[in-house]
Amino acid sequence: MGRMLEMRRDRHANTTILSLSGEVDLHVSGELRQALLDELSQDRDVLIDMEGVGYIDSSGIASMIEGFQRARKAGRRFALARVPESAMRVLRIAQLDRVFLLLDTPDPDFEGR
Amino acid sequence: MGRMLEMRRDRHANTTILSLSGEVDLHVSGELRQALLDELSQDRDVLIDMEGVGYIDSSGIASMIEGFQRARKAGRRFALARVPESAMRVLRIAQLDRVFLLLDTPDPDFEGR
Amino acid sequence: MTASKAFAAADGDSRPSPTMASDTVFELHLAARSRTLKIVRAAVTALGEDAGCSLKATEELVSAVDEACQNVIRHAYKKECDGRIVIKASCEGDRLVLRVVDFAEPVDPEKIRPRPLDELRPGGIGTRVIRACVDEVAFETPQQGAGNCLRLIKRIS
Amino acid sequence: MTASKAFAAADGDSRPSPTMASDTVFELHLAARSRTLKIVRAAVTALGEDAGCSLKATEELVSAVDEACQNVIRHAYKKECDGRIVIKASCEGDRLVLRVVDFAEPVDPEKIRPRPLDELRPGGIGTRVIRACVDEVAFETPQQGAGNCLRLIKRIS
Ligand SMILES: Nc1ncnc2c1ncn2[C@@H]1O[C@H](COP(=O)(O)OP(=O)(O)O)[C@@H](O)[C@H]1O
Ligand SMILES: Nc1ncnc2c1ncn2[C@@H]1O[C@H](COP(=O)(O)OP(=O)(O)O)[C@@H](O)[C@H]1O
Repeated sequence: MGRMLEMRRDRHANTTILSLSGEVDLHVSGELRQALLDELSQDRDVLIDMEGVGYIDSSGIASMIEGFQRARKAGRRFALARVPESAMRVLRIAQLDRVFLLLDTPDPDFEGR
Repeated sequence: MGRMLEMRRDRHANTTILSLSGEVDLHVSGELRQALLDELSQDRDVLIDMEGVGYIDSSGIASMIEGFQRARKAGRRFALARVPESAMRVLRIAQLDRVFLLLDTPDPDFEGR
Repeated sequence: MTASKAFAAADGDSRPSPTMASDTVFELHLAARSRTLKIVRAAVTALGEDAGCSLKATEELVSAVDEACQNVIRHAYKKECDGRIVIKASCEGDRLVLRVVDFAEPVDPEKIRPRPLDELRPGGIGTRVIRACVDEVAFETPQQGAGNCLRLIKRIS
Repeated sequence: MTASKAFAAADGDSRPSPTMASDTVFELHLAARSRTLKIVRAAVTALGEDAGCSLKATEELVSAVDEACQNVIRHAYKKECDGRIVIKASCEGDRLVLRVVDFAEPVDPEKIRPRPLDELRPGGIGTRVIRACVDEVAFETPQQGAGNCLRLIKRIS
């Protein structure tokens, strides 16, 4: 099967940077959800680098909400970095631009909620 | 209408460099043909810079054959530069890789047939 | 579902008309599966570009159609993954009209509600995306034989 | 053509089956116009990528399907630009099967000949591109009501 979403995992101290590239749609959003929950279950902070995301749909956003909620419950930090304009549009529609911590750079030492 | 093929015309002494970017298909190959014949009818040599061509079909190739033949009749030089691999494939199928002069760089002072 | 299985044998028999209505750009038929959504997006992107939409308008149209198809896959057909989705695209003056047609049980439009935005939980965003991304969205009476037809209208800009 | 005009009124009545055959990935219906070729290429590109084809194999498949559609537009339908083209894509094991269907008069396959390569003149390259770009190409008996069906097969590689 042609891969549509690439996920790269880089671990820095307590933070995992998950770099996405490709399209996050209904077909692959379950994988994103799983990757996020895996990192959080290992007591790590999570930063999603969105620079390479060409498309994201509501199911991809739902995966991120799950990650965000799990992080909050576990007292871990959770943030998105370098969100492209097309993805920002979807976040704004869901009013999540006010909920998620959005960073300009994928800095593993981010100050976060 | 969304433009699919951009053509830029740069005139250097007796040579016109026609830089294509986009897709050359049945819908736009007539424009390419016309642009080539226009330059040749003004007694100019023609070099087509193909670097930006993402796709070319048999009708685009046919336009170039017309340009090539008109140039030969008029005693003008005619060449293609920076042909991308996908376009080379079509040229090879038509055995035109042995007919057209193919250049690595869009040099207006090319030595040509 | 029995009704749709009974129809399935007729698959080889469905005969499209030999011509297209003049404002129809394309009709795309797909199985209701998440894998095929990228084909929908590719076709709608080409449509938007061809019609002269801006990148933003094209992306919005793509999002709206993709979300509408997702809802058909997840809610209208539930687990029936051989159900057909038809996307009909037409260009009417300065507007692109996209119809997302399914052959599932008719849905009650009153039941389609996005979740309130102050409730933070996964889900319930798709219909908001559709409404925000196109100029008009409405269920239309489907053609005979079809289940539902959601019409999306986007002004070319 | 009178026959196809007579059918045209039935356009609103064509009823697709509510399900898709399980190996069918999509069916794309378009008017036989050069403008719509980019939509064909977008859909076939997404298909090739999804099936796991290399970039080269995907590009070859796109070229073959585009050239087949061009021949339908230019030769089968001649000037009749509201004629329908249907592209049926299916994935059968390790092969992608694309069928390009038209509703024109049946053509005599003997009459379809590329020009000799030593004659340098525009035209006559399309059928060579098709043959070089896919593993198999053949006319198939069309479904009832259709005119011609060209089947292209590409091994996924
Ligand atoms: N095509 C449809 N058929 C049946 N029900 C639908 C359809 N589309 C949406 N719904 C209903 O509307 C609700 C809201 O849809 P949506 O905003 O897309 O979010 P989600 O699909 O994540 O729940 C769905 O949960 C579902 O109950
Ligand atoms: N679908 C078709 N219907 C009728 N005739 C066709 C069809 N495809 C090809 N032909 C015939 O075969 C010839 C060769 O086709 P092709 O190699 O594609 O080159 P071109 O279309 O440039 O002539 C055409 O000129 C035409 O006479």
